[in-house]
Amino acid sequence: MTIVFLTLSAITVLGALLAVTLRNLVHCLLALVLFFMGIAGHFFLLKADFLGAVQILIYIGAVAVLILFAIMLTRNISGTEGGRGSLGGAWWLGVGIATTLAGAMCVFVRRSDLVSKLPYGATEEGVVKEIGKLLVTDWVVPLEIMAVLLTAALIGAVVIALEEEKKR
Amino acid sequence: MDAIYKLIQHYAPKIPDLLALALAVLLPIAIVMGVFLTVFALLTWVERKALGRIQNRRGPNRVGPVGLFQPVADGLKLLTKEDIVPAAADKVVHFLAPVLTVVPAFMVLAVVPVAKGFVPVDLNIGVLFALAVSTGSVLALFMAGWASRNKFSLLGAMRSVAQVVSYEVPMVMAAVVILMAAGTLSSVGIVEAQRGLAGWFVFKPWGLVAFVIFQLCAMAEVARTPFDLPEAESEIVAGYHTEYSGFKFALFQMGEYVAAITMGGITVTMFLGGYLGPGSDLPKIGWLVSAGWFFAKLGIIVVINIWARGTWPRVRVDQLLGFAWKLLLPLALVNIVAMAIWHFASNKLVGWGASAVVLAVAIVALVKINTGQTFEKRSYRFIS
Amino acid sequence: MSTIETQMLEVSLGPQHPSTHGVFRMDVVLDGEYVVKLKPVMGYLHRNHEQIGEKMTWLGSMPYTDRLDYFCSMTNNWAYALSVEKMAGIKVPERAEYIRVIMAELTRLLNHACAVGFLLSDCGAWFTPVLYALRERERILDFFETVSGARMMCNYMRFGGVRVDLDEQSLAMARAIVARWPAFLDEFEKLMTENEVLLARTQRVGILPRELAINASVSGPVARASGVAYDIRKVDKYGVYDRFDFRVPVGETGDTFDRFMIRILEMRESVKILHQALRDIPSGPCIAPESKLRGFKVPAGDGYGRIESPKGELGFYLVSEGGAKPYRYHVRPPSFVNLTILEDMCLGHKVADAIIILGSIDIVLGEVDR
Amino acid sequence: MSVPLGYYLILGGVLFAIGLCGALTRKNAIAVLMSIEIMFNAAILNFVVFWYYLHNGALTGQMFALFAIAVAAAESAVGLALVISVYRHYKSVDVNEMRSLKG
Repeated sequence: MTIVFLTLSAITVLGALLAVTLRNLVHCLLALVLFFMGIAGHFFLLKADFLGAVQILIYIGAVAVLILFAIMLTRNISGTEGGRGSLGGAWWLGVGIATTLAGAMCVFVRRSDLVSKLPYGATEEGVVKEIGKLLVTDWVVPLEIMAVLLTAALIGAVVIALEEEKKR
Repeated sequence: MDAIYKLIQHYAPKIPDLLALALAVLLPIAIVMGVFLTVFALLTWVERKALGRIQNRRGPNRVGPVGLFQPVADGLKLLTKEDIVPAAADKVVHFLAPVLTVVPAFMVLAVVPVAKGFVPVDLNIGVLFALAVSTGSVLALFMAGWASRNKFSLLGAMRSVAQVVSYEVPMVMAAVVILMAAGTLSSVGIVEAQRGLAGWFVFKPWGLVAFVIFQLCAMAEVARTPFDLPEAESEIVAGYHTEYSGFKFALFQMGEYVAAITMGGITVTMFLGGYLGPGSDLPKIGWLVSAGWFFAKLGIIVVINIWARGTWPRVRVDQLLGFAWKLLLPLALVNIVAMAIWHFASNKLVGWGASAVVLAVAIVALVKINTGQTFEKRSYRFIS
Repeated sequence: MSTIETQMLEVSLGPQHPSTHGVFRMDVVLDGEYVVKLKPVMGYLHRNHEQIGEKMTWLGSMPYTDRLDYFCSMTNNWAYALSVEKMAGIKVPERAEYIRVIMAELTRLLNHACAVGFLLSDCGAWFTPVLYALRERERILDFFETVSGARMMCNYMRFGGVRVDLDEQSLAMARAIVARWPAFLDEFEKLMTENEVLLARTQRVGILPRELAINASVSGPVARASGVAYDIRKVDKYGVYDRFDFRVPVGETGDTFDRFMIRILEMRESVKILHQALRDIPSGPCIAPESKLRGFKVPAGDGYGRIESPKGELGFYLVSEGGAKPYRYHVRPPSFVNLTILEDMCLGHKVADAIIILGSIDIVLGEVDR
Repeated sequence: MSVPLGYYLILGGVLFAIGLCGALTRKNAIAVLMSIEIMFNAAILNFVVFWYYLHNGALTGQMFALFAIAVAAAESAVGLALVISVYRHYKSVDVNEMRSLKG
């Protein structure tokens, strides 16, 4: 299982790294999809099948396509970010902050009592039904709020993207 | 998989554990791939033969008896063809795209129960998995179109993205009804929920509507003829695979056909009772009979696809999207309501009638709204 | 229209494209899927037809006319023969006139059947209608073969008549074809004209207004679909067309669907003409006795002969200096003239529509480029 | 049967850092958005990991991840709409050029 974990993690990290470093935005997007796949794989590994499927459905099926359209609408067709200097001026600062953060987190994880003492995870299957039940009982209010939020986001996105129409 | 693992351990206890595990994983994959690749090869032959018959032709009849080896000949021909990559193409993406078209198509196979007790992986989210994974093909199509650096390819890719994303929505909505009825996402569970006389979901009013919606969406999703805009030959040459030749082209064809088969398999599983049928529960040969039933039903779906391909003109891009958003999606939503009525009705007869009435009203209203002004009866003057 | 500033996409449809009906090119500028500019580019099949005509003897050009509209060699022959006969003042025997009508109407049947089939194929109907049309076309081609010895390049007509007389057997063959045709049309209409997808694709698409049709001197089914009641068979009454009882269908809207339907209705009228012609065909010589093949000269002057070819007005303008060759040989091809209104019909529609609009004009590149 | 929790936490931390790095250094607004998606996913992964290791029959971790995914989808839709809108004003998606607060 460790092998599977390590492979998946390597894929995920590679995808993430490529997604933030590649110059061509479409390539970035494809790397991002790889990253999403890796995360979905982790979900399957963690017995969260439902979340894995949702991850694929929403991130690869919807978010990636959305980003794709955004790239297509804002760039020339080839999707290149344009010559040199795709990174901002203070790129070293960003990298520094990120590295520090990652280092700090690793240190904390190594030190933490909680983590080292935890038992290995137990497995539990057939949670889909329970998720469904919980969604319409205990979690019904968040669900409704989420529905309103999604609707609002959808309408908002349309309004923002179409605001020019009125001005013309 | 577990069953095979136990079998191996039982019959050949000497085999080391890791090998047995590997066998248990690889064997079902090999079987499924083998069976479905054969079905794919056969299907290309059947399609060409049937299309030939529809069109007053004979179809392939030179290679082997009644042209049966035509797929082999095609495969060899495509294998030996030169693989041309356009100079301006994005080489890596251009190479990856055909491979990635095939992968989701085969991944969906993992949750299709082809016979009683034979499903490669009985995920408890089977159907959701299938729907989610099949979405992945859209990115492969886009990669192909974008990497080719060809305007026809790009147009085809944009069309296919718009099309697949649009049809995904009514498709999932149609599937929701089935999940409500079966109370599970597992593909085996859905099949088992359709036991009994006229238990297939397609025999219920909401099931029939959902079946039609799902089938149409499946045809759109794998770009079969009335919806084959991404590769519309008369408009954009071959769409996203214009710049592909040789075996990469074969991979596209394979991905498309396998996707059509797997989509058919999902349809059969969800609506036509999967592997169920008279004799599918017999003790010894049950698995064989049930596999026979499954493939027979799959054949019906495939024939519907071929028939549509041979006879229908293609819709236009706005009509295609309008059809999904203005007709199929509202209908699928009404269908969920109808299912709820059926579910909570005092007795089955009332539920049947009430849901049928609701659906009939919805269909009539939607068709009226959507087609009211489009078609005109024309009359012509004659000058003599 | 979208407010996002999308890049315009310039696409060159053709010259190698599955549905430009030959080596034709449309330079299309697309805004998304919408056509904002369309430039037809012709000349890929230019074969110097007119220049060759001026270098050949009068009769020597006859086989070349076959290659103009290679679907309709019979009508091409007739148009050329007609203009030469006009200049030379040759009287065509009655039987020959009847044979010419039979050949021309059969040509109209095969052309319209294929045109409608190809139009449906452009809509994406995967060749099925085309193959149905080709099945019927084969019968007519068989008939042409028995009569003239060639299936498509018939080279059948001569100044003052036709080359080979029709015997009783070939007449029976023609009657069989004509008897069968309505059944084919019924089948075709049943399969296709009530198809919702086809209706949705063709109605209100590519409307050609009546005024534009007249101003652009569009002819044939395309003009008639736009409400221009102009059929040279009725206007000129050339040949023996005044003896037949037939009607000319005229459309109202002038969209792709009308052009489609006009062709089907015209086929029904052609069947009527054929019935009458095959019934009434008189006996007699099939070529004027005074017409000669060798040393044929046309008196000096010019002349324009035109007929209603399946695609529209096909005319030959010839100038003679009294010698064995024409001084000027000009063709007025219907496909070429009809093609000029392509951009006006396509603007604002989608690429897919542009394709079927092109299909509904029914062009043959041999005639466009010459 | 499983790897220690720490591994997952480190993975999550690394992914988050990569996303942060991208968000801080990229010039293209869409690339920034993609980096934010990476950070989101790292966080969601942690929810699921903690659910897997700490749950006592409760599904809160998964539920939270589910809602987080939905929020992320909404966020990306709005974000991309904003990017497109900004692109229309500036004819650019370079975040460094978006200095003016006026529309």
